[in-house]
Amino acid sequence: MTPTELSLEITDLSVNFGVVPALRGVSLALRKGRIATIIGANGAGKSTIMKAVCGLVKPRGGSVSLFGKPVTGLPADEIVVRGLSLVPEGRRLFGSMTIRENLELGAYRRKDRLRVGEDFARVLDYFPALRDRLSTPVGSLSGGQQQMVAVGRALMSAPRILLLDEPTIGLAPAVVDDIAGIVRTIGRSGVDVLLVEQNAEVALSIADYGYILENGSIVAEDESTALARSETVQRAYLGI
Amino acid sequence: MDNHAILKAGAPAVLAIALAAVLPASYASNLLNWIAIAALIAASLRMVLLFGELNFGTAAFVSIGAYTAGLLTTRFELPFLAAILAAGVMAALVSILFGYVTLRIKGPYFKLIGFAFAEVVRLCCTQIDWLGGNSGMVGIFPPAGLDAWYGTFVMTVVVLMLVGLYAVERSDFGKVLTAIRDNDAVVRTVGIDVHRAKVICFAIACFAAGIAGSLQAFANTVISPGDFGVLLSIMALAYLKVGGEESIFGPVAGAALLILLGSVALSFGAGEHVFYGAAIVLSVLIMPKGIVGMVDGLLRRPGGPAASTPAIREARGQ
Amino acid sequence: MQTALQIIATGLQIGAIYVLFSLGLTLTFGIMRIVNFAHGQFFTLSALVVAVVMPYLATAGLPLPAAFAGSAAAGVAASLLLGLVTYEWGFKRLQRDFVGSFILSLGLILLLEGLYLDVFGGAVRSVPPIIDGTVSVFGASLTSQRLLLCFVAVVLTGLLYAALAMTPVGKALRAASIDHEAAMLQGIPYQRIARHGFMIATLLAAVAGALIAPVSVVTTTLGSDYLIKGFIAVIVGGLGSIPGAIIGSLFIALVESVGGYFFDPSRASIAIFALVMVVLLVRPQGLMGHG
Amino acid sequence: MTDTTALLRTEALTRRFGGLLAVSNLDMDIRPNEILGLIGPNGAGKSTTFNLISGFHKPTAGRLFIGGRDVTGRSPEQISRLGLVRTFQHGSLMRGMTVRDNLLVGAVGALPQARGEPRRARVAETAKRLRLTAYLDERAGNLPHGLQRLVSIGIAVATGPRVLCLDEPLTGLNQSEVAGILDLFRSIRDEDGSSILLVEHNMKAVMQVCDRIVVLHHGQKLASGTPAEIGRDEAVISAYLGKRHDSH
Repeated sequence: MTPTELSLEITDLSVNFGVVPALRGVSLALRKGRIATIIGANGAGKSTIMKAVCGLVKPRGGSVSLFGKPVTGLPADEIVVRGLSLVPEGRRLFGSMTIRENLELGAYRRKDRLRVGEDFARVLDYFPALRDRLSTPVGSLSGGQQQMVAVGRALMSAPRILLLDEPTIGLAPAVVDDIAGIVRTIGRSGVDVLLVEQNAEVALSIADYGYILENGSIVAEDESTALARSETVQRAYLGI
Repeated sequence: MDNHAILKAGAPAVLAIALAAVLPASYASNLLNWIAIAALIAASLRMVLLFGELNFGTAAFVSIGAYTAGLLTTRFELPFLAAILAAGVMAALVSILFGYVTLRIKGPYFKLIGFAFAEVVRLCCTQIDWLGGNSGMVGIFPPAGLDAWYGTFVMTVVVLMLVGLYAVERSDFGKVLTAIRDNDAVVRTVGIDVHRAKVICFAIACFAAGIAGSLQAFANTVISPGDFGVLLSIMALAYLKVGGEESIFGPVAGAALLILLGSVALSFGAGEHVFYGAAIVLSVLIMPKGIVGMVDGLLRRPGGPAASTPAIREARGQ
Repeated sequence: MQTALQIIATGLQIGAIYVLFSLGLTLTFGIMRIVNFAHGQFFTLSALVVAVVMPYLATAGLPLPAAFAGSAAAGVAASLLLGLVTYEWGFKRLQRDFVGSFILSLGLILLLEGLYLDVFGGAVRSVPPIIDGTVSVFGASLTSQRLLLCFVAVVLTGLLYAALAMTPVGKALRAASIDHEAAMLQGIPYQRIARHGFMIATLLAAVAGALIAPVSVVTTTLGSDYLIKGFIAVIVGGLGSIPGAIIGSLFIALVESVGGYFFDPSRASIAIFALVMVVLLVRPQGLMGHG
Repeated sequence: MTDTTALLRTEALTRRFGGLLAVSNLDMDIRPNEILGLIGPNGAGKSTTFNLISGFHKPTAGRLFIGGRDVTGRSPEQISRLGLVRTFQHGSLMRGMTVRDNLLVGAVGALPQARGEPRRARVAETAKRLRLTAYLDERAGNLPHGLQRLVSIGIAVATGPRVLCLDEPLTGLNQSEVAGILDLFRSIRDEDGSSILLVEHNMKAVMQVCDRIVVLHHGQKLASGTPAEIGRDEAVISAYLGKRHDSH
C-alpha cells in the first residue's frame, strides 16, 4: 500500500497522563474512501487517540500525518484547516448559542462563502429535524438533536476526514439508526470516516474495517465482517 | 521534629532574637521590627495557602488586631500582654464569621471578596468616631519598662508565632489542610469535614495576623486606617512570592530581602511601589518557587531529580 | 419624585463607567479564565494622558472638542500599547492559571501606579470641560459632559453586544469562553481570539478613562477606586457573564447613589459590601452566573 | 444489626440531569462479607450510582439506607463516617504528598479523636497490607501508576470501612498488579469482614473476584446474579455488544 492511499496515518503513538500510560505505541491508518472504526471497552484509550490526532493532547511519542504530511504537535485549530474535523465525545456544543450559530462556527476558517451556504443546506438535508429550530439554543435540544448539531457542525468545515467519538452514546435505538445512516451517507460522499464506538454492533455495521483497542494498544485489525464474528470482540468487551 | 530540623530552624531564630537584643534603638532596629512583623503577616498569608486559598483580607485582620490593641490600651488601660492576646483573639473571631460564609464558595470568589472585605474594614475605621475616624489613634505605647527591649520582644513573639504555625503545619491537622489543597474530594470521602477544617485554619492564620497588627500598633504608637489598605495584603503577597511559599522560611526570607533591598532602593530615590511591584512581577514570571525554592533546587541538583529514588527505580524495574 | 429621578440619574452616570469597567473584566475572565486586577491601570493611563495632552493641545489653539478628541486618541493608544505589552509578556503565559495571573496583576498594579507617579507626578490634575451647561431630563438635572459620557458608554456597550451577537469574531469569542477546546476544534484560533478579547477589554477601560478625565479629578490612583466597584459588580453579576456585568454595575451604582444621597459615600460602600455577602450566601455563583 | 441485613440498600434510587435519566428506579443492596460488582456499558449510570450512594449527588427520588438507617440526602462526610468509603476513577490520592501522609489522611478520618500513636499504627498496618511500606516516604505523584492506584485504595482502607466502594481500581494495571489487588479485595472481605462494591471494566477480573454482579444499562438494573449467571445472560451480552433486545 503506498502512502498516498492513506488519508490519516498514525504511527507508534504514545500518550501519557502524568505517569499513567494511556496509549502505548498505537499505529493505525485510514484508507481513502473507506470508513474505519476503533472499538474497545471504556478506558481503553479510544478518546485519547482522537484527542491526540486533533491536537488537543500532546503525544509523548509517535507521529500523525494527514495526506502524507506530518501534523504532530500542531494546535487543534490548524488541524481543522488541514481538512480533519472531530465530533468530540459528549458533543461539546456551545450550549447557550443557537443551532445556526453552532453550525456557522463550524465554518469559521472557511473563505469560500458560497460553498459554505451549500454545505449549510446539505447539513439541513441530512438533519431535517433541525430546520425549524435554527434559532433555538442547542442547550435545550434533546440528546439526539444535539448529536445531529455536533455532526453538522463538524461537516460545516468541509472536512476530508471526519472523526466521530462515541456518536451514539446515550441515544435511543431509533436515533442510533438515524445517526448510523447519516455516517454511512457521509462516508459515501467522499469523506473518510474514523469512528470510535463502544457499541460494537453499530460500529461494525457502519465501518468497512476496524481496530480493537485494549488497554492502550491495538490488539486486532480486520474487516468488519470478520471482526463481527470473532472471539476477540467478545473477549474485549466481556472478558469471557 | 528531628534534631536536624530543630537546628535548622532554631539557630536562625536564636540569632534573630539575639540580634534584636544587641541592636541599639536606631533605624536598623526599626528595620528589624518591620521585617519581623512583615514576616509574620506573610506567614499568616501562607497558612491559608496551605489549603489552597489566597487571603487578601489579611490587611483587614491585621487592622482588627491593631485597633483592638490600640483601643484596649488607650481607652481601657488593659495590660500590655492581655491587649496583644486580645488582638489575636478578636481577629480570629471575626475571621470565623467571615470564613464561615466565604469559604463555602467554590471558585475565585474568596480571593475577590477578601479584597472587598479589607476595603470595607478600612472604611468602617474611618467612619467610627471612637476608633479615631480618619486620623486614627495615637499613644499606643508599650509599657515604659519594655521600651528599650521592645525590639527583642517583637522578635521573640514573632519567632514563637512562627514556631506555632510551623507546628500546626507539621501536625496531622496540617497534613489534612495540605491534602485539601491537593484533592479535597478525597478528604471528604474519609469523613473529614473540609469546610470546618478550612475555617479553623483560617482562624489560626488570622490570629497570627491580629498579633502582627498589635505588634505594629505598639511599634508605631500611632495607627490610622490608611496603614491597612489593600496594599498591605499585596505587600505580604510580595514577601511570600519572592521568598517562596513552599517552606516556612519563604515569608521570612522574602520579608527580610525585600525590606532591606527596599530601604536601600528608597535611599536612592526609587519609588517604593515600583520596587515591590517589579519584585512581584519578576518573581511570578521568572522564579515561581521563590528564593527558598530556587536555593533548594540548586542544592538538590547534584543529586539528580528527586523522582528517581532507589525504591521507585526498583518499582519501575519490575 | 424629583429626588428619586435625580438619584436614578446619578446612579446611571456612575453606572456607565462601572459597566465599561466590568465588561472588560468579565470578558477577560470568560475567555482566558484569568482575573486582571491591573485592569484599572489601563483606565488610569488613558485619563492621565488626556489630562496631560489636552491642555497642551488647547493652548496650541485647537478648539476644545478637537483638543479632547486628539488627547483621547493619544490616551487610548497609550493604554492599548500597555495592554499589548502586559498581554504578550505576562498574561499570555498565565492563561487559565487563575492564581498566577492574579498575583501578576497585583504586581502590575504596584509597578504601574509607581511608574505613573514617577512620570506624571503626584499632583491632582483636572481637564477643562469640553462642553458646558446642564440638561434637564424628566426634571433631573445632568451636566452635559456626564450625559455625553453616558451616551458613549451606552453606544459602546451596544456595539460590543451587537459585535458579540452578530460578527464572526464575536461569536468566536463567545464560543471560546464557553469551551475553548471545542472552539479550537472548529478551527477558531484560540490564542489569537484571547488576544483580541484582552485588547477589547483594554479598549473599553481606555475609553472609559478618557471619558472620565473631563468630569473628575485625575490622579495616578484613579483606577483603583473604580476597580473594586467594578469587581464587586462582576461578582454580583457572575464572573464571565456579559449581561451579569451590566446588571451588576447598574445595581452597584444605584445602591451607591441611594446610599450616597441619604448617608455618605463610605457608608454606601459598606452597604454594597454587605449586599455582596448576602448575594454570595444566597447565590454563590452570582446573579447571572451558571456555577 | 444482624448479618442478614444489607449494609447498604437503595430503594427506587433515581437521578435526573436535565432531560437525561441517569439512574432510574434502582433497587440494589450490598450484603455483609461480599464483593459486589457493578458493571454496564459506557454511560449506563455506574458513576452516577456511585455518586448517589456516596453522597456526592443528591437523588431526584428514592431512598438510600446504610445499616438500616435512612441516609438519603446526607453529605459525603456523614456517609463516610457511617462506614461507606469510596474512591474516584481518576486517582483519589494527594499527588503532592508522601505516601505516608496520604495514608495518614485516611487514618485521621478513621480516628478523629486519637492523637499520634494510634494513627501512626494504622498507617503502618495499612502500608504493610498494601505492600507500600518501602514507598512510605516517596511523593505519591512520583510513583508508577500501579502503586498510585494502591495508594488510592490504601487511603480508603486506612479508614477501616464497612463498605469499600472502588471506581475502576484496575484501569491501567498489568496482570500481576491486578492479581495482587484482587488478593487484597479477598482479604478485606474475609479478614476484615467488610464488603466491597466494585465498578470495573476489566471483566475478567470482575468475573473472578465478585460474589455477585449487578448489571446496569441505560440507568436501569438489567440483571443481577452470580458471575456465572451473568456470563450466560443473553440480555447482558447484547447490551455489551450493542445488539437489540427487549428485556423491558
